Amino acid sequence: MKISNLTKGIIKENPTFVQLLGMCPTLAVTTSMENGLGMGLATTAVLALSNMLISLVRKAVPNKIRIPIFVVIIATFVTVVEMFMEAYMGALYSALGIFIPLIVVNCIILARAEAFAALNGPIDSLFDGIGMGLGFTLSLSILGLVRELLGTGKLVLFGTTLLNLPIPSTIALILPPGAFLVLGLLIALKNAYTIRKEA
Amino acid sequence: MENAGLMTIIISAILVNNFTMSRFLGICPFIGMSKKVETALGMGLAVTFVMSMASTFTYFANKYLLIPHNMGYLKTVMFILIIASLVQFVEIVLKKILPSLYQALGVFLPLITTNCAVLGVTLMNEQFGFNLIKSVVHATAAALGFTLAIVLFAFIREGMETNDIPEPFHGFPIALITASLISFAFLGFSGMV
Amino acid sequence: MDLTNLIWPVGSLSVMGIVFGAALAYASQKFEVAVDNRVEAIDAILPQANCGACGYPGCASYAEAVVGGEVVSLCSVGGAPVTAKIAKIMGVDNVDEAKRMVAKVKCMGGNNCIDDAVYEGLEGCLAKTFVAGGPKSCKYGCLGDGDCVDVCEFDALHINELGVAQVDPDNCVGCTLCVAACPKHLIEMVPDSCRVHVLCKNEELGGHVKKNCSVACIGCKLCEKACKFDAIHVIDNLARIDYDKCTNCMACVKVCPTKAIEGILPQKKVLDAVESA
Amino acid sequence: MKEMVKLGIVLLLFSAISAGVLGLTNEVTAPAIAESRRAADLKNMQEVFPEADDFEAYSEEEIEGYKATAPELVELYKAKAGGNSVGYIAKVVTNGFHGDVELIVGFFDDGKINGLRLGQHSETPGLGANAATPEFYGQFSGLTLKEELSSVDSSPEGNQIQGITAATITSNAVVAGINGLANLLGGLK
Repeated sequence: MKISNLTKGIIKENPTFVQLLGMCPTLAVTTSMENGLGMGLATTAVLALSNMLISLVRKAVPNKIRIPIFVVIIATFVTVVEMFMEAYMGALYSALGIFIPLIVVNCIILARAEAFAALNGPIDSLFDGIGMGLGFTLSLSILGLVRELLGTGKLVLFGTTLLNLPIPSTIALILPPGAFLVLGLLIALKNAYTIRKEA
Repeated sequence: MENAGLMTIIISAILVNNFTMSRFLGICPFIGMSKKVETALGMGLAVTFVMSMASTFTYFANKYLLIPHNMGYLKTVMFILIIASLVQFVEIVLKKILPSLYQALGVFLPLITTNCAVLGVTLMNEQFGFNLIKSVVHATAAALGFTLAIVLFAFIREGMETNDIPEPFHGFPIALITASLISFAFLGFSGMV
Repeated sequence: MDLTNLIWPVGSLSVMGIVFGAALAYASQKFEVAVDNRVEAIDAILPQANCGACGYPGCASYAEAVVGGEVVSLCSVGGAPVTAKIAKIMGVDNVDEAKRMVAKVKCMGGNNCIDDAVYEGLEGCLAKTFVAGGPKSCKYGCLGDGDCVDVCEFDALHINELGVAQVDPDNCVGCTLCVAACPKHLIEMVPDSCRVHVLCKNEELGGHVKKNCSVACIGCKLCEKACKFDAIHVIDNLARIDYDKCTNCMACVKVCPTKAIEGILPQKKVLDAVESA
Repeated sequence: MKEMVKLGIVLLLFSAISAGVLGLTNEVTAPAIAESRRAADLKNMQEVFPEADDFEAYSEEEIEGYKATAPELVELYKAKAGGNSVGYIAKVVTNGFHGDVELIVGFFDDGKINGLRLGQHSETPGLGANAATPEFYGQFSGLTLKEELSSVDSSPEGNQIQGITAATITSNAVVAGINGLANLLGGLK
């Protein structure tokens, strides 16, 4: 079990900023840091466990029909998680439940399943899933923070208003087109940082 | 939306609720595949084929399997199984007939399966209660909307190859910023239908 | 918890599963693309440098050629390991070990070679060569503008402190792109195992050459006399080494008055000539 | 031929297992989910009609009858306080951005809306989902079903409400759902 499986997902191969995967939920959901966090955590849980599940069965899957099988496993797993959460974890469901259906169509899960879980052992895949999930949560939270702060001038986390800046609220950033803009600028910032570090 | 005429469905799917620019579905291949116009077009056509076929199959699956035996919870899994098998089929056929396009699409073909747009349109057809014709028309229009957006985007990105962009903005950042400008433009259509 | 409700879901999905599975299998057979999987296998092994060292316009076409009967050991970039793997795929056993070839810049003039003009204009060796053969007094010597360095994708070529291009044999994969890039044709492919090289290409008479460059070969033939293996001969005022006969005995290196012959013992990486010059 | 059978069987097995697991989970969780939804509805109904202490549900046939004029109606209750009926609570399903949106509307005989709550919905978190916040549904208390409700972008007056920014589809869907109840007013017994 290499620790790099866990850490590479967070910065080096961050799914949102580096691999640009999982764009659909990223753009739609990160209207606030809380949502970004919620989406990230829900995805991390599903990603880690589905990665492990897929790597457990990877030997039994013939190559020609690996995609339908992986996708069915992921969809089944997500639906089961949603059902259990709604039935027995009411509070958690009301907070994260609305994100679960969005995860099924999240490209990261299949991308990690195909790129990593299908080739490595269950433990490595679990850590890879967690690493990628945390990287996703981190980038979504940053995106949510920037969009919420600039978009509404306020930063509300779990009901408490942490920040209330007197800056004008540019609603455009709350709109999904704003998400493209903020994400583009953040990646440019990251590139500028890495270029300066290398030069 | 249920009793909307065919024309309204088409206009809304292509312009007003454009799948990529307003509903924000199918962004992963949208950004990944838009470096060259012909790969973008190839991607658009592949998605159009998959979406229209998928809508037909999922319509029948929903009408004769899910509703009569109230298996609503099975909807996502069944739809995704249909779509995945369809994409796998397209992959095999494409490899034989258009190897060049297959090379270009490459890694993005499996991504169409989890593509939010394809599953999104099938779930939407079911949610709006469209009959068969409306479902297929809606799916094809949505796919054409996707193709319109991705080809438009590819044109602009190809155009941008020549002008000098500051170093950190190369590649994805400038693509994302352009995408946000296009999607702001699409917001203009929002009141139409 | 009544299990009869399960019959329909399990039944319908199972039917779908078998239908799709069979359909996909049938489709993959019917649309079987008649590609010889050996080509794909070989292409996967080749280093994808597409450098053309094997004489084919790219790895994919070389892979096809190999399946078509071409010699398995042409990929100098991949070298021995790749050749062995290809041989295994093709079932060929008598593999003639491809001698690993590396590039060598046959000049160490640079600062030792005085300029006979001040050059102002387009940068780059090629541009300078068009202007009366470049600002250097020796018209054969390296101009040090790095046309070859730009071409090298493997970070094996750099301009050293003397202002002359120098090859790092560890990084060099023998893709021969630099050979074509050098307008003065100073770069030759030499076997990596050979350690002795005449670092000069000047074919003018010794007396004239001496005025321009202190480390050039003046064609004095001392090396030819010293060499016991008949591996070095002075032709057109320039000593040339026959790499098949040369045994790296370093005899010529010691006798050469202008230190134009370079002899790097494997453990001593630093260029002797550079030290002595 | 052999490969066709092999692939078919493998895909069959995986699909069957997943269907089985799903079916089982559904059987196990269905009652619990229904129960938790029932509790949520009850809480919403209580919030929508604080004065009432008892809710008498209308029978299926009666609801079927009312559906002729209000197609989006799902459930209807008579709100009672101390035995005599005080008003009505209707559960309506309308088409939002991502899917169905359940609305629980409490209103008096004269059509005045006492309160609104959102039940099950799958709107985008942060956009459409903001309809489930007091700032949004609070606006409906006091408006009337007699006049047509409408959602505006700014400075609402009379029977208008302030729509959620960047979620016009959801705001209009909620308003349409409630307007659907208007033609129920006359016929309620």
